[in-house]
Amino acid sequence: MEIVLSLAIGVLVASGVWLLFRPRTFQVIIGFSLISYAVTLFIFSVGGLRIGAPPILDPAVKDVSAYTDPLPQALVLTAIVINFAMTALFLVVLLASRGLTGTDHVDGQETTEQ
Amino acid sequence: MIQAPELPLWAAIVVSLLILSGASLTLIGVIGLTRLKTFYERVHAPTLGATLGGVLICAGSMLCFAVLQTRVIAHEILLVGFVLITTPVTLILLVRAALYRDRAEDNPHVPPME
Amino acid sequence: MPTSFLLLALISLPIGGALLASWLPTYARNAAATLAATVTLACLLCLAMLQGVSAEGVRADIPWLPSIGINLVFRLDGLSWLFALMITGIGALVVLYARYYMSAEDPVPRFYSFLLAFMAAMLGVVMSGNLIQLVIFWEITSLFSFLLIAYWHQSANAREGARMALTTTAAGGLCLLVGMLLLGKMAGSFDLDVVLSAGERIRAHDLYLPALILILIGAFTKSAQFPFHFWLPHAMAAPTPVSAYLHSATLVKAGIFLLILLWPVLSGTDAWYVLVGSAGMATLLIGAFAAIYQHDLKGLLAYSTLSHLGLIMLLLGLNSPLAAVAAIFHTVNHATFKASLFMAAGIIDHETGTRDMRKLSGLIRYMPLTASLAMVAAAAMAGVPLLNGFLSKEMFLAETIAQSSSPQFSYALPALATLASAFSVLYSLRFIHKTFFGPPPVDCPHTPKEPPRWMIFPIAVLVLICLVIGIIPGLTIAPLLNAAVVAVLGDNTPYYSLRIWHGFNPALALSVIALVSGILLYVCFRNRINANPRGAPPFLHRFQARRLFDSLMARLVMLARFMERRFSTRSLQPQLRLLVLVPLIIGLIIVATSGGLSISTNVQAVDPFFALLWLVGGVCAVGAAYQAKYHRFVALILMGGAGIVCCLTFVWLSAPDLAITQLLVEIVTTVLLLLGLRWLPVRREDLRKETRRSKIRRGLDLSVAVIAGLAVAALTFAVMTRPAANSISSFFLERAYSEAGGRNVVNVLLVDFRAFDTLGEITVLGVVALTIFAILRRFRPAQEAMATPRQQRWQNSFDSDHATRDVGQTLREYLMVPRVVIQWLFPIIIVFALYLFLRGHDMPGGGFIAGLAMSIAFILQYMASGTRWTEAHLRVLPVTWIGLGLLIATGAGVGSWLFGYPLLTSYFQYTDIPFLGTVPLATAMLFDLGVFVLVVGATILMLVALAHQSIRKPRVVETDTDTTEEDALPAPEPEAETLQTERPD
Amino acid sequence: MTAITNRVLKLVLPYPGLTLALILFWVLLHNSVSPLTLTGAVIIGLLAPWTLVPLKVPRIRIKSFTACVKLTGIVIYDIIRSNFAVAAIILSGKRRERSSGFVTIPLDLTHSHALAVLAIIITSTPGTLWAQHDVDTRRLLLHVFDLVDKTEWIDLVKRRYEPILKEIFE
Amino acid sequence: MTDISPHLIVAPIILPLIAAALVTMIEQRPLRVAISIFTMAALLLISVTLLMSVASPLSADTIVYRVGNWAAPFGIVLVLDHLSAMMVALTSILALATLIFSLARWDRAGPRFHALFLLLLMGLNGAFLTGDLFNLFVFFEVMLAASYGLVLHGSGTARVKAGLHYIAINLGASILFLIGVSVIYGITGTLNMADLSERIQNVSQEQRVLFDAGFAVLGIAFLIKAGVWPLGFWLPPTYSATSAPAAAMFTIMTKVGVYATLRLMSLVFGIDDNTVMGIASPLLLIGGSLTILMSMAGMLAARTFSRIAGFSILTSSGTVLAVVGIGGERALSGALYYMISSTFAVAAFFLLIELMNRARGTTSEALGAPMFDDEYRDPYDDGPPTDEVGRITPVTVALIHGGFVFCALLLTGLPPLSGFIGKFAIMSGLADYAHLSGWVLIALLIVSSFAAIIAFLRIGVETIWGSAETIVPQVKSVEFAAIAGLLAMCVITTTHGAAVLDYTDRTVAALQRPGDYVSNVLLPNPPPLPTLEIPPQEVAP
Amino acid sequence: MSVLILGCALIAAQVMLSVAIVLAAWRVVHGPRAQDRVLGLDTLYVTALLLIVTFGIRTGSNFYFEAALVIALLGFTATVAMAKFLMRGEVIE
Ligand code: NA
Ligand code: NA
Repeated sequence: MEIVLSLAIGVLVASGVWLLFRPRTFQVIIGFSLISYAVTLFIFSVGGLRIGAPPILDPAVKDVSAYTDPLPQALVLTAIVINFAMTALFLVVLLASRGLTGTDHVDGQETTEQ
Repeated sequence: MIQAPELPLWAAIVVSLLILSGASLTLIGVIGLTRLKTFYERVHAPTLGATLGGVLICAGSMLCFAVLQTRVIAHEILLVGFVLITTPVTLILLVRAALYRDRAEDNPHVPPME
Repeated sequence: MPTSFLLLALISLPIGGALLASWLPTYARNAAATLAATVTLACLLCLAMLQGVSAEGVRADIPWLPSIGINLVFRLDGLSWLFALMITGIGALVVLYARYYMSAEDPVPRFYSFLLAFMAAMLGVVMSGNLIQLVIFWEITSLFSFLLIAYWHQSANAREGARMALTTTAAGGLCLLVGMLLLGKMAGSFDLDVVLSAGERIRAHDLYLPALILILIGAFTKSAQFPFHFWLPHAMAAPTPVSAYLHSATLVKAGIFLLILLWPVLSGTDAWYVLVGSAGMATLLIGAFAAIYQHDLKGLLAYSTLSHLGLIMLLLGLNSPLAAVAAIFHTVNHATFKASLFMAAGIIDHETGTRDMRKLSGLIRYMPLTASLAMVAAAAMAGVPLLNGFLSKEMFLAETIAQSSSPQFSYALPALATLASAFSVLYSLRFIHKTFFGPPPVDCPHTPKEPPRWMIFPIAVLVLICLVIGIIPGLTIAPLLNAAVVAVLGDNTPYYSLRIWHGFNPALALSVIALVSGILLYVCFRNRINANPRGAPPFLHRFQARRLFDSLMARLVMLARFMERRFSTRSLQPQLRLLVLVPLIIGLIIVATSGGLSISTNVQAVDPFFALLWLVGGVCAVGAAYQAKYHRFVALILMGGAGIVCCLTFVWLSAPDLAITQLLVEIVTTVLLLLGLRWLPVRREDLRKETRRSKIRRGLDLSVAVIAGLAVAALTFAVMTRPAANSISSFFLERAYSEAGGRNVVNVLLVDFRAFDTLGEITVLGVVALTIFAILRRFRPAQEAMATPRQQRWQNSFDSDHATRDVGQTLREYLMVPRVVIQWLFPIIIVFALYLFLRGHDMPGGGFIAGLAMSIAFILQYMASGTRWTEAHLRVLPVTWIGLGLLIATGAGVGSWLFGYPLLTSYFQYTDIPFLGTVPLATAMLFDLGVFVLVVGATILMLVALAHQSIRKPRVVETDTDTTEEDALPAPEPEAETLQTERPD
Repeated sequence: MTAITNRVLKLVLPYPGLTLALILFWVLLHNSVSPLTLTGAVIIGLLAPWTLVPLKVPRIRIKSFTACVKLTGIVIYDIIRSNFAVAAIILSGKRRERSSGFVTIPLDLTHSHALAVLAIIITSTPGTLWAQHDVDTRRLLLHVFDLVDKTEWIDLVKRRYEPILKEIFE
Repeated sequence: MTDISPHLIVAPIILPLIAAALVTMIEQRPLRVAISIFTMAALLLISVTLLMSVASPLSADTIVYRVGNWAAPFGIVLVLDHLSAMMVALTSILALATLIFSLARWDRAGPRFHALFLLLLMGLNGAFLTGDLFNLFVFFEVMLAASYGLVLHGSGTARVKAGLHYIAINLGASILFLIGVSVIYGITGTLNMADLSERIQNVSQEQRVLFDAGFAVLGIAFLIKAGVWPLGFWLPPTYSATSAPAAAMFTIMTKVGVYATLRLMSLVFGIDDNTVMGIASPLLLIGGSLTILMSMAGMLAARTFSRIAGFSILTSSGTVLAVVGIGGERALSGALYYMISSTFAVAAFFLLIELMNRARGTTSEALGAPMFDDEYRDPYDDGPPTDEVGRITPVTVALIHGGFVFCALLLTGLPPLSGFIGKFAIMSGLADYAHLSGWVLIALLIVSSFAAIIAFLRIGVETIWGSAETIVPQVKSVEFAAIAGLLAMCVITTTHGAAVLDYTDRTVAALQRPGDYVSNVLLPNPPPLPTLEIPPQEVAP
Repeated sequence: MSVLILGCALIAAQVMLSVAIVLAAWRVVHGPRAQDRVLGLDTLYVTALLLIVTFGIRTGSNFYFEAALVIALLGFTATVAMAKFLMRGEVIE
C-alpha cells in the first residue's frame, strides 16, 4: 500500500512539476492542481494508512487505536479548501492576464523560448 | 486480506451473487465502451452499469446490511434512483453535442440537420 | 552660567536658526540674514564665554543609546574651541557676505537655513565627545554640504558636483564609521576621553591597522586628499559664500580636525607615517601643480586648497609633535587667507560676471580696495613674511628638514616641500597679477566696480587677522594655539616659538628659495600657462575627475545590471524552477550529510485494486501534463480522472469526509475551469516551433520533474513507514465525544478543537471570492475570445435560417430535458445539503461539504437555465452571504466571551425533547452554520462572477469578421481557427 | 368542500408530489422512522418545495396513478431485457452482423415533463438513446444500438410509451 | 458584565475579521470608512496595550491564550511574547497610517478595499500571534489571499502581470509549507511550536534526518516570503507594480517570513551563536548575505524609486536573516531594531513615491477603465474620485522633498535617523562577535549603504531636480499626515532609541531561552483564563 | 465460511469494477473525440460509485454511503458542464 501511494504521489508531483516549468498559464494551473492532489495525499498519508478505521467514534469502541489519525484529515480538509480558492483565483488572474497582455505566456509576453 | 462482514451463509451466497452479477454487468458495459466502433454505439454501453448493474450491487448492499443490522436499510434505493435520473441527462446532452460536432464537420454517418 | 548650558546653546542655536529660517517667506532676504547673523553672533558670544573654561576641557553628557555606547557628549577643549571659533567666526563673516552676494530673486531663507544647519553640524563634529556622535555630525555635514553645493540645482554642474561630493564624502563617512567602531571596540568605549587615553593599547591592537585605514579614508575623502581629491574642484559649482565657508574653512578641515584629534591615539606608527605622509605629500604637489594651470579663479583656489590641505596632512604624518603644532597653526592660517580669497573671487565674479582669468585683467583700477585685500591674502597664501602664512610655512619647512634625518625621505622631503612652496608662490602671483594688473579687461560681461561696503568688510576682517597674526603672533594667536596644542599633545607639548624672526636657518633659506623660484617660474612660464587651452595641468589632464567619476559610476551600474541579468530574473519559469530546485538540493544535502534515509520495510500488503486505481490515477496525471498545452479540455477531463482516484483513495483509507469534500471540490473546480476555458483562445499544435534549445530545456525540466517526483515519493515512503509517533491525536479521539459532543472526530476538529483554523480557512475563501469578483469587474477578455463561441454562432445561424425556428431554439431544445430534471433536483439537493450539514458533527458531512453541495444546486440552475433567467427568478446575494457567514462564525466564537471562556469555546448538551427523543445541541453547530453560509456565498460568487462575463457586452466595437456571412459556415479553416475559442480536440 | 381543501392544499403544498418524495428522501437518508426523523421529514416536506416556486416550475397533475404503476412495470421490464440484450451483443463481439443507426419518430407529446420522462426512459434503457428532439416538427431522433427494423422502434415509442405518458400527463 | 481584557490578545485577529464582515455587507462608503478607521484605531490602542503589558516588568513575559479553551498542545494557542507583541504593534501602526493614506483616493480604485485591507491585517496579526504551526499556515494564507486582492487592487496590466507571478510563487511556497508541516507532524506528532521544541529532543537520529529535511522545506517557504535570494525575484516587480498603500502594507509581509524563521529557529535550534546547529545557520547567513549583495546590485541597476524601495525591503530581510544566521544577542537586538525602522521607512517611502510619481504625472496606470458596460454594477463603488482639491502650494513640493530626504537617510542608513542606529547596532554586535563572518557582514552592510546612497543620488537628483519645471501634485493632507506619521515613528524610534533597544534586547534574551516560552505554553494545569496584567503606571493617573 | 464466500465475491467484484475503471480510463485517455473522453469520465464516476458501495459492504460500514450519494446526485454536474461546453462553447450562458 505504502509503496503504491508513494509512487502515486511521486507521479503526481513529477507531472505537476513538469507543468510548473512550462510557459503557458494554463499548464501552470493544471500543474498546481496536480501538485495539490499530491500534497493532499501527502498530508493525509502522514497519519498512516488504515483501511476501514474512519475516525468516527463508535461509543462501543473505546480503544483509540481502532481509529485512524483524524488530525491529518482535518488538515487536509483545510488544505483542500484553500487550494480550491487559490485555483479559482489563479484562473481568474490568468484570464485577466491573457486579456490584458494578449498572450497566455506566464510572463505576459512571448519570448523566443518555447 | 479477505475482509467481509459475518453473514448467514444463505445471505452471503445471495449477496455474493448479486454483487458479482452487478459487477460483471458493469464490466461488460465498460468493455463495450472500449470495444465498440463508433461513439454513438459506445454511448449505449455504460448504461448497463448505471442501470441493472447498479441495481444489483445496491440490492446486494441492502440485503447485506439488512441482515447485518436486522433492520431495513434502504438508502441504496436513493443511489439507484439518482443515477437513473442523472445519467440520462448527461448522455442526452453529450449525444446532442456529438451530433452537432459531427454535423459541423460534415460527418456522413450522422443524419443531417433538418 | 553653567558651562553645559553654554555648550548646548552653542549647538542648538544654529539648529533652531536653521529651522526658523526654513519657515521664513520665500524672499525674506533681510530677515533671514539678520536671523543667521544673530545666531552666529550669539554662538560667538557663547564661545567667548567658554574660552576660559575650555582650556581644561568641559563636557555635557546627554544619555541617548547607552546600550550600544552612543551618547550625546558635547565637549570643548582648546582644540575644539579653536575650530569652533573658526566655524562661527568665519560663519558670521560668510553670513554677512552672502547677504550681498545672493541675488534678490533667490529663495535666500533656504540658503541660510542650510548654512546654519551646516554650521551646527560642523560645531557638532568639533564638539563631539563620542566617536559615533562625531560620525553622525560628520555625515550631516556631508549632507548639508551636498544641499548647499546643489543650491542652484537647475544647473547640471551643481547637481553633478554635489552628487560627486556627497558620494565621496558619504562613502568616506561610512568607512569612518567602521573605523570608529573598531577604535571604540579597541578602547572599550566610544567615549572620546576614554579613547584618547587608550592610545598605547590601540596602537598595539590587531585591529589598529584596519581601523587606521578606515579612519584615514574618512578623513582623506572629507579633506580631499589624494586619491579622493577629485570632488573638491567640482564642488566649486556652489555659490561662492559656500565655497568660502565649506571649502576653505570648515568642511574640508573636518578631516584635518579628526586626525589632529586622534593624533595622540593613532600617530606614532610607521603605518601612520607612510599613509598620512604620502597622501599629504601627493596632495600637496598635485594640488599645487594643478592650481598653477587653472583659469577659473575658484578652480585655482580649490586646487590651492587641496595643496594646503595636503601640506597640513603631511605635517600630521610626520609623527612629530612640533609638526602637529605647525599643522594646527597652518589650519587656522589657511582658513583665514583662503576664505578671504574665495570672497574676493566671489566679488570679482559678482562684479565682472566672470571668473575666467583669461578674461580678467587690470581690475585694480576698478576695485582697488578689493584688489589690495586680495593681494595681502594671496601673499599670505604664498608665504610672504609678516603674514600668517609665512609663519606656519616656515614651521613646515623646518619640520621637513628635521625629518630628513630619517632615512625614508632623506633630502627628498625638504626638496619637495620647497618645490610645492614655489608652486604656491607661482599660483598666488598668477592670481594677483592676471586679475588685477595689466590692461583693462576687454570681454567682461559687466563693467567692474567696487562692491557694497559690507561685502568687503568680511574680507577686510580676515585680511586684518592675517596681518595681525603674521606680525604679532605672540599677542594674538599664541594663547589660543597653545590651548589647542596642549589639548592635543598634553605632556608631549614641545617647545615652539611663534616669533617672526628665528634667525638665519635652513628653513628661512628654503623659504627664500621658494619665493624667488616661484617668482622666476611665473616670469618664465606665465605665457605658456595662460595659453594652456584646457585650464588643466599637463600630464594630469587625462585624469578628468568628472569623467573618471562618471565612468566609474556607469561601470558600477553596468556591473549591477549585469549581476541582475545574470543572477536574477523577471520571468516566472526560472523562479519556479528555483522553487523546486532549492528545497530539493537542500533536502538532498541534509540527507546526504546525515548518512541517508533509512527505508523501512514495515509496509502493508498491496491491495491489487488500489494499485489498479493508481495506475489509472498516474496515467491520468501524466496525460493531463501531456495534454495541457494544446488540448486544455482534455487535460481537464484527465484531471477529473485523477481527482476521482484521489477520492476513492480517501474512501479506501478511512477518510469519508475527505472523499466527499474531494468529490465536491472536484466538481466545482471542473465547472470553474470550464468557465475559464471559454476565455482562453485555442492554441495550435501545428504552429509549434521546436528548436534544439527548447528540446534540451524540456529534457532538463523533465529530469528535474522526475527527480522531484522521486524525492517526494521517497520522503512520503519514509514518513509513512516510520515508527508511529506519539501523536496528539489520541487526545482528540478520547475527548471528541465526551468533551465536544461529536462522534465525527474530523468534524469536531474542524469546528471545535481547531475551529480557529477553520475560521481562517473560510476567511481565505471569502477573501478570494471577493478578489475574484473585483478582478472580474474590470475583466477584459482576450481579443480572439471576445466573439461568441463558434458553436453558438453556427447554431444561431441555423435557427435564423429556418423560418419556423427562432434564434435560441436549438439551445432550448438542447436543454429541455436536462432543465426539467435539474429544476426538480433543486429542492432535493438543498435538502441533501441540509442533511449533510446537520449530521456533520457525528457523521461524514458538515458545513463545508453542505455549502459546496448547496452551491452546486445553484450552479446547476445557472447551467440549465442561463444566467439571466436564473437571476430573474432566484435572488442570489453571494456577497451578503459571505459577510453573513463570517459574522455568524465569528459571532459563534465570540459568544463564549459572554460566559467568560476563550474565543470559540463550544458548549454542547444532549437535550431531551418530548416525543422526539434526545437531540445533541452544540454551539459548534452555529459555527458550522457560518462556515456553510460563507461557502455557499463564496463558491457561488466565484462561479457566477465568471459566468457573468459571457453576458456582458464588450464596450469595444467588435471589428472582426464575426458578423459576416461566411461565419455561418461551419468550415473550420485554419485562418479562422485562430479566432476560435477553445476547441476540445 | 374538496375545492376548499384543494385551495388550502395548494396554498400549503405547492408541489404535493415533491413533498411526498422529499419525505421519503429524508427517511431513506436517515434510514430510520424515529419520531425525530419523521418530524424532520415533515418539516422538510412542507418547506423545501417552496424553493421551486420562484423557478416557476409548472405543477404537474397526474391524471392516472394506475398508468404510472403500469409504466413503471413496463420500464423495469424493458430495462432488464435490454440489459441482457446489449450485454449479449457486446460479449458476442464481431461474430454477429449488427448495425446501429438513427431513427426518426414523430411524437404527439408536447408536455415538457412528459417528454422529459420519455427521454429518461429511452436513454436509461440500454440500446436506445434520445438524440435530438425538434419542438417545431415534434420529431424525435432516436439512436438505436441494434437496429434491424426501424418500425419496431417507432412502435416501441409510439405504442408502448407514448400512450401511457399521455394518459398520465395530458 | 464580563471582563473583556483577557481576550485582548485575540482582538488583533477577531476585530478586523468582524469589521471586514460588516464592511462587506454595508453599502455606504462613509460608514465603511468609519468602521475601518475605528477598527484600526482600536487595534492600535490594543496592540500598544499588549506591548506595554509584555514590556512591563510586573507581568509575565509570555501570555498564552487558549482558543476554544483547549490546552496546548492539543488546541490552538495564541502566544503573546516580546517578539509577537512587537510585530503586532508594528503592524497596527503601519496599518493605521496606510489606511489614512488610502482614504485620499486608493480605497475607491476598486471594490472591497477595506475588507481586503482588514483581512490582511487579520492574517498578519494571526501569523504573529499563533503558537501553532498549521494555524500559522492558515494565517499565512489569509494574509496572502488578502494580499493577492490588494496586489491586483485597481487592476491594470502591470499589476495583473506581477500579480500572476506573485500568486504562482506563493502558491509554490504554500505547498512547501504544507509539506514541511506534515513532515514535522509525522515525525513529532505535534503541531504546537512549543511542544515541538520539547519533542524534538526525543527524536531518534534516523528520524531526525527526516525532521531536518521537513524543517528545511518549511524554512524555504518562509525564506520565499522574506524574499531571500534566489527565491525573492518576485518581490521588487510585485511591489513596484502594486498600489502605494498595498506596497506599504506589504513591507510588513516580508517580515512575517523573517518572524517565522526567527521564531522557529529559536524554538527548534536555538539562536545563540554557540549552539549553531545543522546547516540552518550557515544557510541563513549565506542566503541573507547574498540577498544583501543582490539587492545592492538591484538598487544600483534600478531606474525607478519603487524598485529601489523593493530592494530596500530585500536588504532589510537579508540583513536580519544573515544576523540570525550568525546569532549573537547584541547584533540580533540591533537587527530587530533595524527591522522596525526599515519597515516604517520603506512603507513611508512607498507612499511618498506615489506622491512623487503624481508630481511627475506618471501615476502608474491608476484607475484603469473597465472594458465592459458594467451590468454587474457594484453598489458600493462610488465611481472615480472627483473631489480632489489638494493644497496647491509649493509647500507641497517642499514637503514631498523633505520626506524624500528623510526616507533616503533612513534607507541608506545615513545618520542621524533610526536607519543608521539600526545598522550601527548590528555592526557593533557583530564586531563584538569578532569572527570572519561578522566582519564580512559588516563590510556588506557598509557597501550596501554605499550602494543605496549611489542609487538614491542617481535617481533622486535627476528626478527631483532634473526636470525643467516643478509640477505641483494634488496631494491631500491625509496623505501627508500618513507619511508624516510613519516618519515620526522613525524619529521617535531614534530619539527613544534606548527604550526600543532595551525592548529588543529583552526580546532577544527571551528568544535565546525558549524554555520560558515552552513552559508557559505547555503549562500542565492552565488557569481558566489568562489574565492580562496592565502595568500599574497605566492605571494610575 | 460465509466470510470466505462473501470475501471472495467482494474481491472478484472489486477486481471487476477496478478493471472497469481502468478500461473507462483508457477511453478517457485514448479518446479519440472529446465526447468519448467525457463519456469515459462519466462511466468512471458511476463505476466509482459502485466500487464505493462494494467497499461499504466489505467494511460493513455505512460511512461511505454519502460519498456514493454525492456521486449519484451531484456527480453528473461536471459531465453536464463538459457536454454543454462541447455543444455551446460555454458552460453558463
Ligand atoms: Na471547545
Ligand atoms: Na439507453
